[in-house]
Amino acid sequence: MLGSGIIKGLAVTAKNFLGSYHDPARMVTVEYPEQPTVLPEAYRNFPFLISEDAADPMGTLRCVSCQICEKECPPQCIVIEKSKDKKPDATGKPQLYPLTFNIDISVCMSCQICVEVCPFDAIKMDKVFEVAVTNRFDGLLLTRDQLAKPNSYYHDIHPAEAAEVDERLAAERKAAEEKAKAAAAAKAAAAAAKATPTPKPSDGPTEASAKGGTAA
Amino acid sequence: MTAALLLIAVLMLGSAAAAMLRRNLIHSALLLVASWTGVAAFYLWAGAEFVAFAQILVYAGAVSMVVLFAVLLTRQSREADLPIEPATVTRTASAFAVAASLAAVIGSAVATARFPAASAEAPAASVKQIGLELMAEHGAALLIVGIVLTVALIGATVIASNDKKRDPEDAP
Amino acid sequence: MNSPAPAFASVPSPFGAPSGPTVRAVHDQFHGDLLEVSMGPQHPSTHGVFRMIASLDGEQIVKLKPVFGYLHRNHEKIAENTSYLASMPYTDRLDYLCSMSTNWAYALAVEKLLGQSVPDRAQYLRVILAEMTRIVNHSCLVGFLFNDLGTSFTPLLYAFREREKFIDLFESLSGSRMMCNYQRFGGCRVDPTPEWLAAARTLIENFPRFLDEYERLLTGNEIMLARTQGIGRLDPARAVNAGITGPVLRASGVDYDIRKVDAYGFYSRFDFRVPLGDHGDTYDRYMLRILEMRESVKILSQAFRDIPAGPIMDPKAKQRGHRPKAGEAYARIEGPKGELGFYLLSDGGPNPYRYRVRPPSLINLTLLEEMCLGHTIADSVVILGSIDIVLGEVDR
Amino acid sequence: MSAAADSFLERAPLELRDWAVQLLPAPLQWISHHLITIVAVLAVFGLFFAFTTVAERKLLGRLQNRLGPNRAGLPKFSILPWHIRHKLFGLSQPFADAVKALTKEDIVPAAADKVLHFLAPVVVVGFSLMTFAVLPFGRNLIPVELDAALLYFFAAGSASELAIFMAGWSSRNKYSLLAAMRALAQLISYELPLILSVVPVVLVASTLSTSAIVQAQGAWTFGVLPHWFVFTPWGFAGFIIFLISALAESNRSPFDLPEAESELVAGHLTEYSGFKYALFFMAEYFGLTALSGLGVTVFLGGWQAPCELLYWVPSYLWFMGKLILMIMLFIWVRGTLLRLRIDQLTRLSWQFLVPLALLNVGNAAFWALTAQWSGPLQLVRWAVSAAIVIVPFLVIGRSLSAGYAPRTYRYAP
Repeated sequence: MLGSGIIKGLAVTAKNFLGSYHDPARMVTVEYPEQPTVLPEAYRNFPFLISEDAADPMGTLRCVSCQICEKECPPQCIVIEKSKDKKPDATGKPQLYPLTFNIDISVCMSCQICVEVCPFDAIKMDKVFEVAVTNRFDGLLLTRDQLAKPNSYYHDIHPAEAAEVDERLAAERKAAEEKAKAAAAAKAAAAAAKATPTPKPSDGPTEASAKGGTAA
Repeated sequence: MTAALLLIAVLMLGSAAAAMLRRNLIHSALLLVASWTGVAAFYLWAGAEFVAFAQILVYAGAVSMVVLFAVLLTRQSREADLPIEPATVTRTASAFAVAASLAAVIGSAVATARFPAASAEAPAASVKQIGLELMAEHGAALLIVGIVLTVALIGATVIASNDKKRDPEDAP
Repeated sequence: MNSPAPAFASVPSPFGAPSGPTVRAVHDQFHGDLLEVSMGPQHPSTHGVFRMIASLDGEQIVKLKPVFGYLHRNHEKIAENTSYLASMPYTDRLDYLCSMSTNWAYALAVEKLLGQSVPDRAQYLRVILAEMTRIVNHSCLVGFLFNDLGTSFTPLLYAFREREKFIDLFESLSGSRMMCNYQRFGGCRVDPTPEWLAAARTLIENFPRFLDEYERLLTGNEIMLARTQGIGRLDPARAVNAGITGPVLRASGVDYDIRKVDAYGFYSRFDFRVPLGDHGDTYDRYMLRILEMRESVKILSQAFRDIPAGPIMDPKAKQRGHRPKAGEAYARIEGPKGELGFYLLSDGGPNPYRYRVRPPSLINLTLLEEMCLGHTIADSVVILGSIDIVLGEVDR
Repeated sequence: MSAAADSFLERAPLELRDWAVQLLPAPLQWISHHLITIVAVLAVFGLFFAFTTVAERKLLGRLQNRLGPNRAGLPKFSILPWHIRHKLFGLSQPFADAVKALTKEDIVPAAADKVLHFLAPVVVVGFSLMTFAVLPFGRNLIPVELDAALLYFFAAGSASELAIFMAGWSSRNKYSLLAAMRALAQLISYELPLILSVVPVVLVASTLSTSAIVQAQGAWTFGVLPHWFVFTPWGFAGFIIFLISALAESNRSPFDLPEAESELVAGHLTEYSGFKYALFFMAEYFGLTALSGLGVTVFLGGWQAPCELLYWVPSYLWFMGKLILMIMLFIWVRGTLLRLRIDQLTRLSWQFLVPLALLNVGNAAFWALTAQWSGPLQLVRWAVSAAIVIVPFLVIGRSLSAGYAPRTYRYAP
């Protein structure tokens, strides 16, 4: 009968009209400023640098400025300048640190390849998406101190991922300490052996522990 | 009441004259519509509501559309303008002669006719009476007018339809 | 209009002399002044920055010239100056509605170049995500098509409401709604959690309910039938000659689905059917998309049922600094819009020597004029909508 | 005139007017009598227009599972204590729109024909407002008691075509001219079924005056079933044809071709902005309200109560209730149906609506002639009348939708 399709269509919109009052699957609008939007844990926006403790963010940056992320970043929006001197990192091994670490977030497309390729878990993806600024040039060029955020903040935004990363780092540090202890014990034993018999030129286990952190 | 009559007359004749003088065709067509509404206002003044609304519905609604469509669809391309020769003595003389004779005929008709007193109260004809009047005495006239209009309508569609053959179906 | 068995030789190739009447001939014949209307790049109904210059005789289109290139971002030249891994996020921006399947096509091409194997669980994940992208893309298209037909956004908002549920799954898996950057050479980047798989399975189970409601709203609608049946008819032989692929080709009745032809990935393990149209008009193209969505739901339910455990990334796969040996590779998948292919020519260096994308949207666009000739402007907008182009892919 | 309906609320508006009129000296009374009516109608239907726009956006929103406008709150300087936070559920949206429309810059294109460009909105709003003069809002709440009221209504309504042409032509814009021609084709081809769908009512009620038509629908059978014309076979068919034509006359949903955004951007309104655009927008809504008011008066029993028990409710509330229902129906159709192409639209009118409307007039004539049949003959009368409506509908409907049917699809082997 001509018009039956139209009537069925009207019935569908009527059902949606009534559904929008009680059926949560239909009424999906979230009134944004008043009701916060719920972001999934894996959500990623612009990167940030992790520092071990919040008190002295610049001092305890995990980043050792190996510049792998600078090379691998597709739009080349990361600029790193190495430091001249070295500074002991969490495991006590002297490491370089970045004097300047700029990310131009107007160029960054938040593809998280820098997070993937970073061997030191120094850079992770943030969840802040309200980044509007009034000045386009230096407003969107985030420097090192704007990027650095404490590890506790990392636990807040990506709990599961942060826990897993910390586990891995703790395991590595324990391994490094055992190696250091074993090296120290071996050295002490060698020194003791050297003190009792005549001193013989033995190079023994050198002081250099495993090359910094985990190898690539 | 005559002040209203004067106003309506000025409106009607003024817009008709302006329609004739305007260079822009669309403006003159719209001024023509204004003069038709003037005629409708005159009917209202005379108390014949039915005819006034019919006048607006038919003229201001439909015939104006026909006029405007006609103006739009005729081609105003350059070569269509006919060259007008300069005015010669014979043509102006014959023009004046025709005008004079026409004025004479209308003048005599107006002079001899006996208009009933303008103040006589117009009969309060209700729509029902008009309907009955039309159907009873003037039924034949109504039917003839109906037939003529239908013939005209069908003729127009036939003429318009064989225009179709002029532009063949060009889609491959 | 449906020509009998398509004899390919006899059919005039679309790239020869234009078969339609030239504008000059038409003008002289009618002495009518053709109204040249440009539906410009910022026209509300063209999908993105696409321009159609139509010469109109009254309401009928006599000549239609598509103009594109407004969104050209030099994608292929950039890819030739960055490493293989670094151009993976750029493939999200090609067809920004289906980033997961575009990533897969690029990963497939590089894996063919590297000779890289992919574990089973990753293959299943890739099929799942590609079919979910097909549903997302088709619901987008169907929504936009009806937006051009004139309903004030109602079907579009219903389709987007369902699409949002899929895109939330993409976001909780890969981190971003549309720019997923999820596939890597040798597998996937993130292993979905059991909760994610459960949520996806429930979503797939009640997706057909939405499709039935959608069809009740629109498929029987008399105005919809009148506006789309018999509009923009595409002859199968001409479609094959013009290299058109995907639902537009299958709507004309040509049985060509790369998931069946190449059986790439694990598609051979799933049984699904390929719907075909008979008339090749806009209505067929619309119905094809609805039926393909139903087939995708079938594939997804099978995939969720028997997805194996195991690694999602080949352990021996390198993470970065890929240097495939000199050679070339061409990999293609059945993207929602048609055959999406990546051709890579490597000279052994870290960057590809030549990087070429086969964009189905652009190639499906070549016969737009032929489909629109003889129809009105209102139809040309609907025909463009039914071809489903995304300007990111057309202009690259 | 059922005497029982003289409750205070019923007579209140008239009492008010008469009290105000006799305050003034004698010569002014005639003028002030009509002036008050005009001001009342303008105020009521001005507000009605304002809240129809909000209702349309909120209803469309709910049809599409989203919220309508709910942000426009009270103006900042209002004295109410809680004015800052309260959002008034979007009810102050129309005033915000009005302020926006007024403050927007009014651009007149250089090549435009200034006089016509300015005159078009004036004509369209003027004529669409004049149509309210003959609608009976309440028992004796009718602005002008005219003998040929219906003819007046259609005469005033038909002049809006002129305004659309003036708007399209004076904008000197390719799109506007194309859209103006399409709008005119649509309006002309739908004016005929609109008038023809009302002719059966005039034939049965044998009068052109709207208040008499509403009187004719006064009685109820068994106290519950009202004698509205819509509950007769020819009345229902006439109502459906009236609805479709009213949709087309006011350029709404399935027929909003002139403003078809997807093709001709904003049709003949492309070159209008600021207050002139708001005037066109307002005129469209006034036209819609007037047409649905006429539909309520002619088919749905104007201000008559649906059943005898509710006669004490003031009559103008019934009229307003039915008017709101009609407008919600228009909004509901706008949220659902697709747009017709110009040739399908005119074909629907000339090949489907006009023949059915003519048959409907014949049907009403049969109904009027067989008025005295009683008992079993009454059933025969209803059956024949229903047949005259349904059989041609099926026959012409099949020929109209020949060749269009949902298809079944084969799958690759």
